[in-house]
Amino acid sequence: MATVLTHKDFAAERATWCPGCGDFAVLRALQEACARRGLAPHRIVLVSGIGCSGKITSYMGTYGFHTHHGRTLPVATGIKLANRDLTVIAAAGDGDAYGIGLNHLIHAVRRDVDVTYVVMDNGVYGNTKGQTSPTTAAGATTPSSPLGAVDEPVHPLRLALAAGATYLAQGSSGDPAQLTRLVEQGIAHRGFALINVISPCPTYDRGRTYAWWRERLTNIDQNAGHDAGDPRRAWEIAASRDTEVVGLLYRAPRRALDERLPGFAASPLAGETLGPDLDRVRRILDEEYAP
Amino acid sequence: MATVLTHKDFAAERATWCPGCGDFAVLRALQEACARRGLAPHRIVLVSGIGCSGKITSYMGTYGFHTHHGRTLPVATGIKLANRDLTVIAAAGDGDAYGIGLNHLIHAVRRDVDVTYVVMDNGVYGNTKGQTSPTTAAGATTPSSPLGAVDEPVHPLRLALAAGATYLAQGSSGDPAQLTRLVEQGIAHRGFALINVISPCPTYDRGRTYAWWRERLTNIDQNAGHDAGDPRRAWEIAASRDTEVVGLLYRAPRRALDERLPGFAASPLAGETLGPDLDRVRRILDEEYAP
Amino acid sequence: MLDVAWLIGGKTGEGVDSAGEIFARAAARAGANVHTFRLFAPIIKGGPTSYEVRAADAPVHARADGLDCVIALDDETAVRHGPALRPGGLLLTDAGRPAATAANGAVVCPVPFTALARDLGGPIVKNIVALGVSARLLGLDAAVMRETVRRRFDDKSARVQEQNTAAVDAGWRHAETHLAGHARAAGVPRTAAAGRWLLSGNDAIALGALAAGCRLYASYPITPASDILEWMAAHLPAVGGAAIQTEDEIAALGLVIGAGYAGVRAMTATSGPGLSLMTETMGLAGMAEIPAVIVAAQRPGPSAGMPTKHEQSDLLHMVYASHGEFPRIVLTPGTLEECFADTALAFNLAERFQCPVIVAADQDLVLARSTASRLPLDAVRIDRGERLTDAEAVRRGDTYERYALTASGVSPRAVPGQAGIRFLSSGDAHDYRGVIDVEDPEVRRAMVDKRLRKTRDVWRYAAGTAAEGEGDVLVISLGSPCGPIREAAARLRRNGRPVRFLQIRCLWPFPSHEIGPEVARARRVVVVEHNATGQVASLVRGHVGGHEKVTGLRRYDGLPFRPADIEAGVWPPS
Amino acid sequence: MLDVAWLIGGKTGEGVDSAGEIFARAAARAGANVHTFRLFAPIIKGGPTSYEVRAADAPVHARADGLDCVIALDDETAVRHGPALRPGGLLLTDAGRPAATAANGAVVCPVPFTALARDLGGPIVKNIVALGVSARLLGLDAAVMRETVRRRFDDKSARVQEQNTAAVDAGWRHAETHLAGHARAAGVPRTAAAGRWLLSGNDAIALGALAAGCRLYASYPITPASDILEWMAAHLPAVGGAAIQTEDEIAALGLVIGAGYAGVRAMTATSGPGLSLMTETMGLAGMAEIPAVIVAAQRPGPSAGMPTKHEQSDLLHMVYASHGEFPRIVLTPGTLEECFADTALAFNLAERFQCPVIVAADQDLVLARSTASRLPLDAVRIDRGERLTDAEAVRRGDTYERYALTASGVSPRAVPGQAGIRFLSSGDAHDYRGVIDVEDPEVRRAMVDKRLRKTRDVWRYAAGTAAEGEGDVLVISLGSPCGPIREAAARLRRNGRPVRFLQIRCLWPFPSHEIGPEVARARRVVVVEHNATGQVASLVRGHVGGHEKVTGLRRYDGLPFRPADIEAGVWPPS
Ligand SMILES: Cc1ncc(C[n+]2csc(CCOP(=O)(O)OP(=O)(O)O)c2C)c(N)n1
Ligand SMILES: Cc1ncc(C[n+]2csc(CCOP(=O)(O)OP(=O)(O)O)c2C)c(N)n1
Ligand code: SF4
Ligand code: SF4
Ligand SMILES: [Mg+2]
Ligand SMILES: [Mg+2]
Repeated sequence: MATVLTHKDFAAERATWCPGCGDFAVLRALQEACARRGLAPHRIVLVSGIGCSGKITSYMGTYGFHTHHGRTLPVATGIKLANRDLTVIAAAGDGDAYGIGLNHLIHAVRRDVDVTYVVMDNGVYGNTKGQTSPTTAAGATTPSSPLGAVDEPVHPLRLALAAGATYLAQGSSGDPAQLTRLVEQGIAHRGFALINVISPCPTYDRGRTYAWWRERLTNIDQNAGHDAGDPRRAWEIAASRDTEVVGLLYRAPRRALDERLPGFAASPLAGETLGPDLDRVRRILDEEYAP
Repeated sequence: MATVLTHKDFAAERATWCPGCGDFAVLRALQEACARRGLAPHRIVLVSGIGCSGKITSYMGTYGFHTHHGRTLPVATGIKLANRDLTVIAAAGDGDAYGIGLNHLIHAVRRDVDVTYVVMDNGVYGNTKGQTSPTTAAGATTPSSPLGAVDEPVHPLRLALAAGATYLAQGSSGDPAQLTRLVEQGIAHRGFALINVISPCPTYDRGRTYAWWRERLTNIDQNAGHDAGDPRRAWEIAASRDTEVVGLLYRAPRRALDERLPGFAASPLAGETLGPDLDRVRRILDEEYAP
Repeated sequence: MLDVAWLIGGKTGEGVDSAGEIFARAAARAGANVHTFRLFAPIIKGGPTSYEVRAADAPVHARADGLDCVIALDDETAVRHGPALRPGGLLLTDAGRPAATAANGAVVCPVPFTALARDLGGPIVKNIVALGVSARLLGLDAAVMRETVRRRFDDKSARVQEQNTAAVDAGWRHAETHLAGHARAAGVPRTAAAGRWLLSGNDAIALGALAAGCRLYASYPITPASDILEWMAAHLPAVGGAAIQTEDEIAALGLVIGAGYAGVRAMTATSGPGLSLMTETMGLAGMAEIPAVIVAAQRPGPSAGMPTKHEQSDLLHMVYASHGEFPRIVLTPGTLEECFADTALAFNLAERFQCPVIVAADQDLVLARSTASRLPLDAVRIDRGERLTDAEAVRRGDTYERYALTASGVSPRAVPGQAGIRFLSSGDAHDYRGVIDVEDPEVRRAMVDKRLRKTRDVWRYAAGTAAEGEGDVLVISLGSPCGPIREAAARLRRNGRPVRFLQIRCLWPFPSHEIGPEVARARRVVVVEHNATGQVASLVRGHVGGHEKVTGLRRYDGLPFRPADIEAGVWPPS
Repeated sequence: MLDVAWLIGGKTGEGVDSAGEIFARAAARAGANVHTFRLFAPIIKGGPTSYEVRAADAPVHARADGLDCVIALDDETAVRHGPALRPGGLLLTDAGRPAATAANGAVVCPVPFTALARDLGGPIVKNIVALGVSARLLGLDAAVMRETVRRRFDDKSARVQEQNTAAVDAGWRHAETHLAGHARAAGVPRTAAAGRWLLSGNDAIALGALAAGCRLYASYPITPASDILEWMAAHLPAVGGAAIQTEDEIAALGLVIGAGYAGVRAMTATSGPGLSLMTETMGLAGMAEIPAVIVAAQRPGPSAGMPTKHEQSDLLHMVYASHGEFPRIVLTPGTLEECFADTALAFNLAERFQCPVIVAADQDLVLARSTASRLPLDAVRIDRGERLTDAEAVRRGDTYERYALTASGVSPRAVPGQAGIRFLSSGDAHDYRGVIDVEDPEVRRAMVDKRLRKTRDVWRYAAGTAAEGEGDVLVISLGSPCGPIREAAARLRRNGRPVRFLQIRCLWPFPSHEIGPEVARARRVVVVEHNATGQVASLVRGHVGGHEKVTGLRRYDGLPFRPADIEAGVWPPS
């Protein structure tokens, strides 16, 4: 790839999402971000879960692993530890990430594994035809809540801050340029990066359209005053009931998991040619097991 | 039970915890709190998980369900919905609650199901002989982290606030009186109550003893200035790196799950004598299915 | 004799499903017996989709072997389904599109569906125009079709209703003037449809649960079981109950177990991936002896597999999954009526034997909609098993043993809230009183035996098999294949090829006592199942032997058997 | 011929385990073959615990049928284990406690363990005093015992070391003066212990993984598999790898699969509850064809069951759990050496067949410590299966099919990072290139067949069974029972009761080709297993028949078989 990369270098199958699906913009942002970072497609692995969102691995021209529902992060962690030289991106739906898979998210944030996590948050279970998701608004009626959802939605940004996130942003399919920037920075971040993307589902959520969101989203990237290094401020913004923001909410430097593991090989484990070279341990063994 | 109840009315088997185990105080606090609330033992169900902590159901003279590892809350939720008149208390270890079972906690908080959750947080996997737990301090050496734990611990109070907790407290086995009060209030709270209890494991955590904790814990209940109704303040306290508190951190009024469910029976479902009384639905059915 | 198979196909979003449903309803209202089959892709919009309706005057429980009329709203449909047309069958394409060619003697008729729809104000009603055409060609009463269409748009504006009924008439007139020659003589009989329902297996399962007194339902969405969640969410509130959508399937089964422990009938429904996730939790119900009803609607696996297709490859998982050993019951309904009855029965068995009960269904069984006489909701008998009365509880006090050793293995059950007693239920090994950490080897052995003993008695409450027909060729199967098998068997008999059909109604405990003698008597045994490894066949061999004569007929390409597949497979033309 | 069984028992916290370990080490250093058995309660402190050591000059792989010397640090030990003493056996109680009575001709000798310990500065060393006494009575060289004790306290202060060696001497002297009459004539032979190890099955499994190139390990603590996590956490960093303790077992297997997908050998180890939790995730490895090695150390179930006891009741779960159908391999080591070799082999098989491989162990197999000659770490052969070289990748480019249809079913594997190609791995059904949402029934069938075809070839790489001895009574078993079975079989043969023993080395795919002929030739077949339902027996019947002659010998009370159990069970004294 001597030439400069463009999003086209990351194209694969034609996407089968519904016309107007927010996920198209997410795909495009991923492709643009990878191109701008000058990453060769074969040095990237995109891991996705199950859902409309999960199909993104079919449309991205990199290595892909379309895992089972809610388990993108454990698999992505295994890939990153196996090959530190790869850029590992995980993409999931809101059900994937905040429903069945939420525990893995909290622990991935704690571990600060070097994975960029892009959540396509459409507030519904799209692929199963529109049921309530963890980010469906309370009171909203869906096929599985015909009398209105009874629970408060989860707040990904608040949870991630509470879990100790070192890179936390929210983007919107309505603003591809910003979304691309946020993903690009997330990939650049050496550690776990969560980017929650408001990605409307016109098919099953007629209420929260692009227009509806546009009126409600405040862009903190344009707010010169915002200091992404201030955790207290980040919480105030995330906790606020009346403003929903997009932009880089918080970033903090920390050593990623593969940098913290004691004695962990500097070069990719995947590169090793295996063979019983055990002199490093044999001494220990004889001591331990010789009666 | 015409007479006044005492903790003895809630006694069962002799506890087999190690001498000095913090869990003795938790058991006693549960018994005292139930007695003070004047709850007849047979109107209470204690649900526990697997661990040293999980054995508490054997020692508490109420109905008990000793479930599998990490799943206390789904089971407790089912019990509460089945019989609204029962007092449902769940008790778990830190591995149970914040490791394998953390996703259920976040969603139970969201649902605000009327269950009091007492977590016996000893910072180790006691029952499996001392391995690292989600609340083990970074750097601490344990059998499973002989070179030092590499991850930051989870922060239960922060996560619960981020999840929208309506009753959130931290107690310590070192202060049984306060712990009893916190549990009592938690039971009184109509909704989900999380009480994280610092409950030392003298057998596997020689470092964090009662004395060690006593020096570090700040009691906010004694701080007249503390307003448990102020979410922002609650976060500041929970987020602070240098102070670890005990006391009632936050409380907010909200309608519990069984009060929010549309059309949910006012009397316990468990009380119903079943029989095909379907007139309420037959009309709907004929409309739906008559071609 | 009437027996027509009609199909409409196009892209998701073109109204294929609603047209199919209306056609099915209309045929049913006109008095026909109906069976439907949908083929849809795991793509929300723009994916290929088709809706097949078989209408006959005799009851039908399978896809037809061939089609009589195909409405192709797009070219792919013509290509994909045209070949299935029988000689003389009609392929109706949207006029103006590249002319399709018909295979084996079918007739291609271009019809201006879109054009006619445009005249009525929008191409969106072209599917309704197609219904009008279809009604005329298949001899379906115009008034019935018009009325069915109108009712479908009951909640819409009068304009919309008129537009659609007008579309029916336009289609009808077009067929009248241009295609009368192709019209079928035999029309649908006008027998009264009173007291008859058109519903899916999922509907029947939900109704069975409701009738059995299920008051709590907890599950996580998954195809093809989501319908049940949606049904429960809509209807349980009407009886004071609730449907909870949980964070995952582990929590769903946890809720069900909690409710069961507390004395309330509760259920969850899922498909393969969710069933696999429930594996550990199911063991808790087994060890703590808590009733739990799990509906498992199978789809092709492993992993996410083919969410919108059909298979029966989770059977051995249902029978053997979860570490350790505990009694469980796996019921295998094969018809709508059995979906209803078995689900209701599952609650009785779960409470009587205090163990998990799985209702093993499959995609075709739960999604196909067929006509059935109104399900007997009032006829459902409720048996809550052996329970400790409040009076007994007070009398027994501390002497009550929740897990008492009994001859049957079943220990009279109490629930929290009962005064005078208390007990612990645990996933840990425990003794007769529920006390854990009992290390005595004798107690361990006794408790294992006690639990395993319980379901020996199951045959007093549940049927193991149902046999029909005589012949030395024995066909064994379960689930949705029973429909096509019955049809094939009837034909084989007519052609002097006697076959006996043994339907397994309860897969676990395995009804060896009924299957053994049948296999022994048979010359050849053909186990028909929708999987590749012959899961049912392996259970037959393991329990009753017959290795030398037990063969298998298996389909695992995602599609249900057609009667002809069975006919050829069971008795290959020699 | 030397063959003594010694047991020390007391409360957890009284140093029972360390005394037992020291005794075992000392006997081994003295040149004896050693086999140990621990009985411990799921109570951290104060629970009853005992450590049994069998020392013999011939190799031993089972608990002895009876005990020769019991050190009872508390009364419960005397009551619980005294009856197991052989005639002439010694029951050493702590002087001053209520005198115990000995059954069948055993001798009770009160010994002032605590008193002697006090004189040395603390009752805490009473266990070491007991070691001194034991050494003298069983003829174990004093110097060896003293040295073993000293080494045990290597990392402690000189004072502590002296105090403990002094305790050995005190015990020895006491025995010398008061119990010499009870001393055993036959002492432990002083053959060189060089090149021999004393280790547990868990140690052997961990070593096998390390030798096979395992570089990532992920698991969640659970008895009896936690040792492996702790071993890996201690030693993987030395080879540049890492052990990750995950939030649960689902994540653990997820990590292993991610690493396997990326080309690194990874493993997880668990017991029943964790294995059940992994059920859904295992299917992902099956469908996406990712190598994954899972060690399953069984304990009594269901649910939490009996965490510190022994059972083999998860076998059918290993074989059949998870929805859908995919190839998997279940290896069943029965000795220390096999734990090592099979774990190493598992990595080769996982990569060659691109599927999950389970190493099925059990509590007794992984926890018992025995002597073995130093495990051949360098002898381990590494076979990474069919892989696409980087050069081929560049050459093939877009024509590369990750899931190509091949005769063997195995498609040459590439890993992310290789230039020139890209592919998708998915848990969804997919075609030869990995493309999902392919609805073509032909493709579905072809891909199912392709995957299932893969392991047909397994017998070229793994042994199905191992047979020994001749006789028309065939004993079939696997796992830890193999030790007691071999001992029992030898005795039966000596008593003119010829038995043939067939050890299953690979439970799945089921080695019918080897077991079939054996069963056919046998007059009577006894399947020996640690479960109540006869899981192995049911596989034998299902695959090779022999219903009329296949019987079972089952123990499921939490304790491992003793040779005498097998002897009596296989050939009941007529
Ligand atoms: C264990 C399991 N349970 C349920 C399902 C069914 N399922 C497929 S996608 C999905 C959720 C989709 O919602 P989301 O994650 O928000 O993705 P979206 O389709 O909205 O992009 C579910 C529940 C599954 N595949 N696996
Ligand atoms: C699914 C599953 N995995 C692992 C275990 C083994 N296990 C038993 S208790 C326990 C953790 C104990 O830690 P914690 O929850 O903190 O309780 P504690 O013993 O410290 O009170 C584990 C991992 C299990 N029982 N089930
Ligand atoms: S259903 Fe919603 S989320 Fe799924 S593809 Fe369509 S628009 Fe996108
Ligand atoms: S190990 Fe620790 S937590 Fe467990 S009982 Fe002993 S002191 Fe308590
Ligand atoms: Mg979504
Ligand atoms: Mg703990």
